[in-house]
Amino acid sequence: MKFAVLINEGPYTHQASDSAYHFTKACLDKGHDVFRVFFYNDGVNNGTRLTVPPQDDRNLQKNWTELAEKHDLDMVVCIAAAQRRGILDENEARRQGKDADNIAPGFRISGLGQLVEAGIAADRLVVFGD
Amino acid sequence: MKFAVLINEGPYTHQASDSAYHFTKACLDKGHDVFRVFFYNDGVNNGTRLTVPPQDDRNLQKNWTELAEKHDLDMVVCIAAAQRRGILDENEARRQGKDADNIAPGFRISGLGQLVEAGIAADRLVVFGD
Amino acid sequence: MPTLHTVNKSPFERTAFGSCLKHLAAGDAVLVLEDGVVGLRKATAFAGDLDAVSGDHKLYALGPDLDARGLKPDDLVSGVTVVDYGGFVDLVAEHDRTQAWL
Amino acid sequence: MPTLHTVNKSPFERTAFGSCLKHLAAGDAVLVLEDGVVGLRKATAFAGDLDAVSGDHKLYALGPDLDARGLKPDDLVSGVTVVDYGGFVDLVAEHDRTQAWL
Amino acid sequence: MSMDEQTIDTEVVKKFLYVNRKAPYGTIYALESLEVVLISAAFDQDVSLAFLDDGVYQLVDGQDTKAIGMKNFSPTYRALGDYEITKLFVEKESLDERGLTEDDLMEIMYEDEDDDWAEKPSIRIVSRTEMAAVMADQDVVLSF
Amino acid sequence: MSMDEQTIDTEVVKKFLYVNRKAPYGTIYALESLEVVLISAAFDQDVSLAFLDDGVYQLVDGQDTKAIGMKNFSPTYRALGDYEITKLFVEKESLDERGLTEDDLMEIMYEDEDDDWAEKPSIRIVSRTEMAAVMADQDVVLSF
Repeated sequence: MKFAVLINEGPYTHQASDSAYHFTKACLDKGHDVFRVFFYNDGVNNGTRLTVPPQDDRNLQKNWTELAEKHDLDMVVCIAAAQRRGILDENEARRQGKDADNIAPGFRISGLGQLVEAGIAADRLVVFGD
Repeated sequence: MKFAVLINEGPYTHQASDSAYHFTKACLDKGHDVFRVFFYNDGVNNGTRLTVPPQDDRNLQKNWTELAEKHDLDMVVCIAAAQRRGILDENEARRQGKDADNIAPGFRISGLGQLVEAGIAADRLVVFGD
Repeated sequence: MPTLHTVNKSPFERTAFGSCLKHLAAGDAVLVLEDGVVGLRKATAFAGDLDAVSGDHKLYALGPDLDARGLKPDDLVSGVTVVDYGGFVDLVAEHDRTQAWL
Repeated sequence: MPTLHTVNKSPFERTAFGSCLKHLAAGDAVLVLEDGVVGLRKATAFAGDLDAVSGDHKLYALGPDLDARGLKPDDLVSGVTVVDYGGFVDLVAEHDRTQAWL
Repeated sequence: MSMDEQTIDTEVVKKFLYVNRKAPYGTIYALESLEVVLISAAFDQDVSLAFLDDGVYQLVDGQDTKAIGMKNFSPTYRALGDYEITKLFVEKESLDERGLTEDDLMEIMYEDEDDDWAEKPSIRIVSRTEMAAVMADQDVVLSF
Repeated sequence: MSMDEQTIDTEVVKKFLYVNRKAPYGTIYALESLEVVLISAAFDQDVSLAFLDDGVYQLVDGQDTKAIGMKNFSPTYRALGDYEITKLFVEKESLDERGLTEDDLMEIMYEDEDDDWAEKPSIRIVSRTEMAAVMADQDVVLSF
């Protein structure tokens, strides 16, 4: 079956990203397709490569990046939500005249249409938030 | 009178940063001292210079930076909370082996002790959160 | 040694506002801001809880937040004083401490 | 066309869990996760609300979240089935849609 | 465009429900939900909006955000008809509990192309039972 | 160190209350509150912790976070006595509403240096009225 996942909260402050990660991993382990993981609202903050969590804690960004690499997972960060919150890739940084970018490997920035597409294309969409 | 302000939420998602900004501005307009504004939890996300809010919306980071410049305001981002969430200054970026930093002008990264100090030094501490 | 309690959450979404009202000491006041202001409307399921404390405690509402949510002073339970951000600062100064019900 | 409703908030902090229970259609099930699991304990102020629906609707709880909050299966109201993340996936697949009560 | 996007059958029309349960301005969820709603209209999907619990405050008339320094996005609800989004379900029990009536809400109209462009109200006040039925009749339910 | 810091009179001892009203793990507030508590001990302040509403779940015994992949920080509460943080007020009404009793909580002890290092419990179950009195008796109240 084809799943899509929506994540509305950033890492660490709310459990949403953790729950979504374990859910997505379980989907893939069971042989399901995950069409797309979409990061919206504060969820875009999962996609920064600048986090340095404590040594004895999980590294959520690294977990997502590795899951994406292993399963060729499409992880999309909403561009409008990302601009409000300061998540940029190299292109966006140049376009906005910013002197740095912070997107993590495995994440790509794209439009909200990608969320609607995921809703259309997937058999089930599951939302994780606050 | 000497005030201190604690902000526990990031920009845009919760009104906390807006309310704290208007409150802090009103303190200063009335001639009070603001000993320190401390950013904790997701509040550290107010301190990134990479946000690009829509043209017709307020720019919270710019508002805070300008308020700090005008009133020589001490704005401290908690280092431990900032590491978890990917807010770094140049020093921290180097120390953590990261290839970029994102702290905005007027914000400085320091320890949680600065919050306790603010509680000790200020006559009143006001908390804004979710 | 009265406290200024601040409440920024709707009583229809969270229990923080109700919990605050149950922990007021003599002389304490409550300032309601952000989404909390929707709890101040009269004739709601929460208005009785407010009436139960408004005799003994001052209730304040942040005007800018009332405006944003389309609430007029006439819409509110009786005994609410509307203040602006400057009035918020004065209230903090006039009370011995502030406690936020997040 | 049954729905799987997901609830991740404590009924003692927010009204989402209670609102979910009032919007169940025939055949719908509820999966409780994250902080929501504290609402499944027996002998609480909320247990009656659960009892009122558990005859007509299946209640599921995410085991990893029960463990984290020190809740044992014996602590829960009757009629709750405990699942892991894999079981969560199966439930989503078995129902026609999922609705999150955020 | 990724490979995945090219596999989407754009002929598919699904029923999308956007569930709004939070007040505006205290959090951004109402605004960012509305931004998705507008995008889904561009995809020609069958879109409904549910307003219940504190979500009913999103439609209250007379919002004035000048003093909090935030953008008043409530006029956008009035423009939804232009995007052929005409089904705004508002729960009566939620209004009642909050001391609100339909008269406290904005007037939101659309022109019905199947009825000689007659102006009709987009807001439909429904009971809790009817709201549950609306929720059960969807393909995709989005909550923020 | 900034100029501001040097002006602090380190002789000042204020009463700090940390108010804990949220369950652990669903959000980070419980953990990050605890991190401030530990720091304030280093400043030799008079520290109390209030646990009410869902905050009482922070002290529930038997927390096991392996399967959610998060760090179990509940043992830190047991170590608070070593930092001379010995006043953990827990509201009885909050326990009752949640079907909990004192027996469901961790045992948290400290050694009383004024009483020949006798072991004493740090958790003090108080009524709602007593909790309100604790709150009213502080210099600084921090909530997360």
